[in-house]
Amino acid sequence: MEYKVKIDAFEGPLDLLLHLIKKLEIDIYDIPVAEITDQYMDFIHQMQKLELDIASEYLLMAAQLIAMKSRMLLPKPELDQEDSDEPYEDPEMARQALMQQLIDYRQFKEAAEALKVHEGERMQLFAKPPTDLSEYENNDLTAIPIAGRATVHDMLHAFQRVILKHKLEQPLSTKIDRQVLPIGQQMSNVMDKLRKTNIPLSFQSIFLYTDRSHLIVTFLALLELMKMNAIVCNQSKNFDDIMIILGEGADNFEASEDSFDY
Amino acid sequence: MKQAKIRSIIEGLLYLTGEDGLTIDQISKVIPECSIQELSNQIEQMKMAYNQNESSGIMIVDMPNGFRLTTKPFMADYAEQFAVIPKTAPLSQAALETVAIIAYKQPVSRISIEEIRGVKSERALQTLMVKGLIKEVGRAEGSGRAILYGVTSLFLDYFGLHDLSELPPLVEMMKNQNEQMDAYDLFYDHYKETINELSE
Amino acid sequence: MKQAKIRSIIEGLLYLTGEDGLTIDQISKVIPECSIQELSNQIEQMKMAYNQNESSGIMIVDMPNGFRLTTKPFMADYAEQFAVIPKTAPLSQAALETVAIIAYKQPVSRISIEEIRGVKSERALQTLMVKGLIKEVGRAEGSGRAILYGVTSLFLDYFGLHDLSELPPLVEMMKNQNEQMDAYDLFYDHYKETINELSE
Repeated sequence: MEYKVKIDAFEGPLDLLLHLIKKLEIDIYDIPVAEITDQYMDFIHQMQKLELDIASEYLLMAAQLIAMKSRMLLPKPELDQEDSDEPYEDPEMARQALMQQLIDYRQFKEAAEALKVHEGERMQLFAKPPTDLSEYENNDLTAIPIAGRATVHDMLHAFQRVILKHKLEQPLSTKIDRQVLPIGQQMSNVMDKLRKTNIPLSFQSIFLYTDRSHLIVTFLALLELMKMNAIVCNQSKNFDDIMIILGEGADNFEASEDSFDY
Repeated sequence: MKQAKIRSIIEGLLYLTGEDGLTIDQISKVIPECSIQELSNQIEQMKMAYNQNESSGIMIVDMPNGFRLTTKPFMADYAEQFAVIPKTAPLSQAALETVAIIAYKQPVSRISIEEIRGVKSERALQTLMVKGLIKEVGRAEGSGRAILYGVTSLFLDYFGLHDLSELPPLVEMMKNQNEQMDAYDLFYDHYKETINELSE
Repeated sequence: MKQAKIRSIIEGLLYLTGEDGLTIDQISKVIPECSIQELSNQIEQMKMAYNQNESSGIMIVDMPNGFRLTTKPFMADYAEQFAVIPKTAPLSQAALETVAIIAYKQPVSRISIEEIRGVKSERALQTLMVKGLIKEVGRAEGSGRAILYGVTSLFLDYFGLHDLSELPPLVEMMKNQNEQMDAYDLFYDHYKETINELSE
């Protein structure tokens, strides 16, 4: 099969076009409109055949490409027709505009790659939480000069972030995540983590992701493990972190991915 | 494993765990190829090295079954001098979020705050109490009788407000968000029109 | 003050402040008898000493306007075994592209970002806002008064950059240097402004 790449692999129509340009070894400064249009349409049709939901941006680009390609086939109109009702759109201008758009996008895509490298490097570095120096600290806020204080704007901004975070954590109504994380596998993950560190883990540290299905599967996995006595959960007082340790039944635990496939 | 490598791992872990410190067992789990005896030896030598190194402001001290890194005694004066420097951002993000929720929703319990923020907020509340920006204003009805919090007059003073009515209304903020949405919808509608035009 | 003493104080303070780090101003308030220049020199030499010392698992890294102590990169595996570190998921491709555009073109509106990327970017913007990597820096002129975005000092910290000038140059900008020189100068001036803003 020619196109093994899924539409999800692309960030949008420009990204897809850049992929095609690279694959076909086309010079980005001299894009053959007919060829790139055919290839692009091919891709879109393949996706439609697979009944994948194609975002409107991809269809808009398809329409633009087809319009450009068809205009290129038409002869250039005579000069005296210039002030007619239909203004003439020079397909060459459109081609140049698309080229510029692709070049602009490509350089930011490359910049994003560079940032990704920086991010990866930064994620390798860890620091301890700051030592609590409050015993020495001056807690008299009025001693802080006004210029050094937080402002109402800072506070509102903080609040806005809370609201955004809330909104962000709501599941997307348009996207259905079909990727199922088997409970058995998540049970194994939890057990592996406990065995590897061999120290009590906090309840929070088990939940690495905040998407709903992940939370539910992880929680069910913990319940199953408790039932099997493979783990024990402790909470020293109300609202304390729940700590998880290996239980007596831990040695008998051997889950396969499909052992709890519900 | 080379001696230098062992020491570097121990130093790194001691740094990360800070005041909590490490037990020798924990170190041994991370470097299983070393005997407990060898690890203890290395740590003893590291202790001496820190003590003798005049360029170093930190040292290793014993704790039950383990060790932790701390600043040398002479640092106390400097730590104090550092602590009293007025910080440019005296309220952390967590504290700002928490005090904003309290200002707009008071009287409000810790649990309500945590529901909104999605994270534990005990420490932020403590900080705000110590700084005098919030206070207990009562207890919730019901079994838990949870503490309810409100802002203080120092809060108004700190943020330069005469009274709470001067706080920007929340509706404004929401409206801005809606505006953003509207602008987006306009943009999107424009897209759809273009598609229709092109496909005609 | 002896050089060793200066270094020991700096090391002690770096240890205490951990991930918060220190600015050179703060150090200078604690050691007023040293010039900023001398303090910077000492820190540069300390950086080298940590890097060259194979028995050390820690090092000094730059952060916006300052420095902090972190574990060396090789420590990451050992550190993760401790599970003391909450693992954060890296940014998505969409968020990376969006933040790259904002970093290079700030102040910039959502619509400009979407024009460059060719796709909706609202969700990426929200993620970046929540992570504190971008902020509103103003409103565009004109009817829409669209929100303009810029990067925060946390952006620099997140990507381990000391300041915006460390961003890799955009390729195309270099290629068409002559043509775009004027535009570039403008762009660069704007950079400097933003840097100044961030360091305020």
